[in-house]
Amino acid sequence: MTNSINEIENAEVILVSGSNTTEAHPQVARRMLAAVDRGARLIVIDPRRTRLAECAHLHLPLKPGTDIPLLNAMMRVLLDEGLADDLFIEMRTENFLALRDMLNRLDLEETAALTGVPLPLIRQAAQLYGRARKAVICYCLGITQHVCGTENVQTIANLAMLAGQIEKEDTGVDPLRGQNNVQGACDMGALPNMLPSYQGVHNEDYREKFERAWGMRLPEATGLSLVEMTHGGPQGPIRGMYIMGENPMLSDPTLNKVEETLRGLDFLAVSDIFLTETAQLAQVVFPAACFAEKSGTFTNSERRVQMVRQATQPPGECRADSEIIMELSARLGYAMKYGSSGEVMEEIALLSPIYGGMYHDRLEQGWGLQWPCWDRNHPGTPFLHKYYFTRGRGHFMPAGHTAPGEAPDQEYPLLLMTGRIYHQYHTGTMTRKSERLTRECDHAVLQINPTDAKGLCLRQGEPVRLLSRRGEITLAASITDQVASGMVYTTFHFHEAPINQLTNDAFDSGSRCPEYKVCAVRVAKVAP
Amino acid sequence: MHDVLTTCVYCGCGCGLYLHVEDGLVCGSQPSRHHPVSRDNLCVKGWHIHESVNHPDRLTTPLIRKNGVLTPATWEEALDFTAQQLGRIRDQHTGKAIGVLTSAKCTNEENYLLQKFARTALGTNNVDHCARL
Amino acid sequence: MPHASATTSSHLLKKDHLKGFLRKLAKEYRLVAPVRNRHNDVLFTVIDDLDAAEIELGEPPQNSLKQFFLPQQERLYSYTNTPDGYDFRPTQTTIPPTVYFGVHPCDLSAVLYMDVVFSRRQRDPFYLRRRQGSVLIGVNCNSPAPNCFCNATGSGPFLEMGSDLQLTDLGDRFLVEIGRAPGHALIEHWQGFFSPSGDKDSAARYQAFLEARGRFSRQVHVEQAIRQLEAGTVPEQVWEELSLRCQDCGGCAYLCPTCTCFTISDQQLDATSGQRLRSWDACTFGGFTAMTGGHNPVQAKTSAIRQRFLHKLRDDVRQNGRPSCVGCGRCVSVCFGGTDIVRFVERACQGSL
Amino acid sequence: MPQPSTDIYLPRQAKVEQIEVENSQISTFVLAFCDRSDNDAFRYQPGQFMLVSMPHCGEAPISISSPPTRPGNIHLSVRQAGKLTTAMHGLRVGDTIGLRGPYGRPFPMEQLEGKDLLFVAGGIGLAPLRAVVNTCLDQRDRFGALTVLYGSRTPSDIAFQSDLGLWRKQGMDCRLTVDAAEPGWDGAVGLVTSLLAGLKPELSRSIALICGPPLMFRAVLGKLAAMGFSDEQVLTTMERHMKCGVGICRHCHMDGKLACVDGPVFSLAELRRLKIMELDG
Repeated sequence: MTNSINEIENAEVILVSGSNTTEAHPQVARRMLAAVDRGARLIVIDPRRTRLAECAHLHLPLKPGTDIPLLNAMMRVLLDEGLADDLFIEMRTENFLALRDMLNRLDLEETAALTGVPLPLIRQAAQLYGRARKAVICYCLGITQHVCGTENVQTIANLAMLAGQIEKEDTGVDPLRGQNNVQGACDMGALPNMLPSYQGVHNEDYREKFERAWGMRLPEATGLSLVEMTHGGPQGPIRGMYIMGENPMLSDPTLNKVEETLRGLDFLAVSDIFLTETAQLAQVVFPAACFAEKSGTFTNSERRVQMVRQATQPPGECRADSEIIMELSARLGYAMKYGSSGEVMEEIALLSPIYGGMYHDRLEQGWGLQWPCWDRNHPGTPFLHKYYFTRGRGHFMPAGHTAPGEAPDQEYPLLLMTGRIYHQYHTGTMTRKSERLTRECDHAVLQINPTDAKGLCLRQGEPVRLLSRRGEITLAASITDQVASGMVYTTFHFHEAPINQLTNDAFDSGSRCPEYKVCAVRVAKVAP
Repeated sequence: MHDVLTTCVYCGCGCGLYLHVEDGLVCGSQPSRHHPVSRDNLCVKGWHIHESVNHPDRLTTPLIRKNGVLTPATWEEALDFTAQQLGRIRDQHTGKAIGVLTSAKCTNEENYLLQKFARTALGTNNVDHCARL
Repeated sequence: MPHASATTSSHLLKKDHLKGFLRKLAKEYRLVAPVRNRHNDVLFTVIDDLDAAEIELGEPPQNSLKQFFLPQQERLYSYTNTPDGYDFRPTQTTIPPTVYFGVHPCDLSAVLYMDVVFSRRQRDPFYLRRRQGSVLIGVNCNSPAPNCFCNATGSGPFLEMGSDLQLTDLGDRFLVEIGRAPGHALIEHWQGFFSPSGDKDSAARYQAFLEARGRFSRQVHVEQAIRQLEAGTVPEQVWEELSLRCQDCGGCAYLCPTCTCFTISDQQLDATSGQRLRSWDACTFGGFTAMTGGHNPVQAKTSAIRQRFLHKLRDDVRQNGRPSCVGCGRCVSVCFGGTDIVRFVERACQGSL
Repeated sequence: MPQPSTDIYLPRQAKVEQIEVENSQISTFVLAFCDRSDNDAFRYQPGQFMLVSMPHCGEAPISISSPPTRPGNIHLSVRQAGKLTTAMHGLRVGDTIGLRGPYGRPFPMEQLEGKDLLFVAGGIGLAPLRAVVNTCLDQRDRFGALTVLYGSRTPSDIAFQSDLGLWRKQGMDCRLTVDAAEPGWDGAVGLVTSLLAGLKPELSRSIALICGPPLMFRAVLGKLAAMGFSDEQVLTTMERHMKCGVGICRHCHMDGKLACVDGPVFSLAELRRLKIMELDG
């Protein structure tokens, strides 16, 4: 996020795209609703009529996968109506002409038709956003989990820069992070092409810095991404894996391929707190301490690095992951010795400029620090891109419409979207152990529009088969007009209905993010 | 009976919450009033975070697959066996044949250590986590 | 210094002597008081080190005594199921005699309410074993917090009864009024800390009361909302608005010092044993009323929300003559969507939206 | 009734002495407390319920289907619906379960005295009424005419067949209907309300006792009102999710009333004062 969560409350216009905020980020939704109570305008772009959409002033129910046309249409309206921030564009951006040319070539009516949203509604949204003194855009996986995820994100940035809604407090572009420490894992270099603090592995200077610190030659070539590792098949490039606290057997697309790959490995070790679907395939399983049994830091969506404090002792023989890694590393001839997680953080601060001032003793005070925090005296950074973009001038990256990797056809006439629900978290490893959360929601439902349900003679709650070219699952039908006719929606939390057996593993070439939001499916009655 | 302030693990918001500890067991949670994100409230997952901490299904011993079945083992056995297997693959096929998944649910320090372990001890850049899922 | 006689009903405790008095108490009791911790949050805390604890009597603590008498999760029984039988053993917990110090009037009223709930029809052994042997030392509220509205629920800012000892901050000293017998015994036991109070102190207390009453920043028309609920004239849109905005966190019920709904569930430990747990529940959860097989007599979210306010403001008035809302304001700050009791009362009183 | 134990939540062990399979989903469990003195001291009234504990399944309220006039055993007739009831259906004679109770406000038997009683039930709904019917039969001269109208899904779903047979033998008017006939069925087909059409009750001294699913319940109420029954003349027993059974936990709330202590038996007149799903739809 370029802003802090609390800034959202002060915005005049909030544009939410591809985020079921009330369910996936309740704290962010709370700020949005508070802003609405103070008179802010809320615009929700979502194929589904989510609860937030019901609270919104404008709901733009676009067809899935048409985010770019919709945003382009909004930008065209800004241009046509003189709502572009010329000064900002002049002073702070580059490549504007390319964007303008692309937008001017658009046929607005046609573009609107592509998205399924009435043009007047798009116009209204653009006007609200363009005229606001302070506007924020919040987006989530509804934007990124597409084959054109990177272009989607760039188009959002285009819109924000065009309207000049980015340089100020309470104004900006905020991707909401799904998991508690996605931000931190990325910051720490848990990426095939990046060393900690986004220092590219291919850059010799960066590599050399780490080689000096770590006392060892480091590999130069970009590594394999998660999907490449888990989808290589039994004869794939990966022979052995070490998996810490992840459950690709439920979270990754085209699960059959993941299972085939993991089963085909020579060796798989998993460390986790429960025996997950992935751990069940391992040769070795390590019992790990959970968050309440160890200390360290998490980095939240707003880049706030915060302490995780030990409250109790791990049960049985559980050990913290850091201990397990150090034990293994020593056995493999590379001794790592840290007395505490604070000591690890000292090394992180030394090698990662954006974490340069992060030390546990500082983080213990107050409520953590937001990166970039360059040195011990730096107060942290509540919002990014003040006065200058990270890369200098903001670069407009015009993009056109990219059709999803798979479109509904005669055989698979419905479009499937996947997402989260409020009571469960990710693959349910933890939440499904909770009596209360389980009571409130313990099975996957397939949201389907009444019209489509009628066509199939479905009753509320009836189990149905959901089929795609890649697999088939059975789950209960939930007939609701929250989804439009022609689309269905479900969640990925439940191993009984592993939706990712169906999803497409087409992925965005830039971010390598799989297209979870669109694939073609068919619904059939369970034979009586 | 005491309360420990920590950070919630259930989404990217990063609420500050107190874990309520009684007789060494985490048996409740509550929001921090002054924390800038939680500001005195938690979602339903945060309020029930203690239920997964003490769950009887928690793994409590290392397991090694013996004759096809995951069987309790000692730490020494499990660590030695893992190191030996990873070492063998590294030596036979180079680090390129080893993949490491770190976790968006683990701490920064653990993520840092694991990617360092992958890049040094295992000699591979095949490090990723399910950031985009 | 003339020693106080325990026969008079009010005494003075110099502020300088407070720590000394608490130190004495802490030797014979477990001491629980609102403590401002290093994160600036105020919580009722078991005090192990009195010197290190910053006792905060002004800002209301974010948790209430409910956490101590009805814990969020409590093991009631361990059970075994073997060929010898299906056997339940109550969990043995020794709750040390505890002094709860610095309890605000709202929270004291809440404890009185819980006492009724857990002993009116049936005596709840798990509540009572935690509640028995507790001594409540209240402190009247001189400066209500921004979300407070105990003046509208008849549970503050000053309280005449309910505690064992009731303190009023008079600047350099506390006026100490004896409520019930255990309070009397405390004064008797540690007479040295107390001196007799005079008319001047009573007048100062009254003055403090008047000032406190003038310091409420909210006007919450609880009485009017109760009348509307009783007459069934709350417009349907009010329930609809509240249920759309409710984010289902359960926080209002969990933080509420008088929400005593709970659930009982079994947790299997292995094939032959397990434990029966009791934990907080919230009537706004969809699963609260769902029966096995999926049928739910409370089908709409609007009905669940309505039930919450009916219970607190109508049913408890019918049963106990007063609402179970004590005006502590905790649900106001805990609410994600602004569907708290204050918003409800405002909406209900507007008549329509 | 004084509880032998001061711990109101503590289940007491009871043994399964006999199991009667009523249909594919309903069985009647004949139980006795393991502690003899508990068993001898156990008293209850028709309409009251027990909280049953099954290992790892928690507790569920089950109404007592045997009459207090036949002490020594407790009958619980249970339909397989959720985790706990499914576990019960796996019980064998000699197994132990946990029981606490009896709980709830029973049927007002004194008010029923001298009255013609019309029982209307669907499916498992006959279980609590069975306790009343058998009480009446055991004290036959205290009550007037007894009529049972019972609806089932199909002929093979008709539960309590042995009871129905016995009741007929004792001269009761028992009428059955099914939603869907099967070969060999020559009885009535249709809702249980259709059976009401054939009755000519003496309204001045009749009381109807109804128990069944919400849809049936509403249909029967309409029909009874049309026949001239007043709301005071209609009694029913309500089903709710319950945890404590003693009026504390509030899971069974019914618009200000609690099914566990204010019910489960209510007159229709009492229910009309509440806003509940069974009446409002």
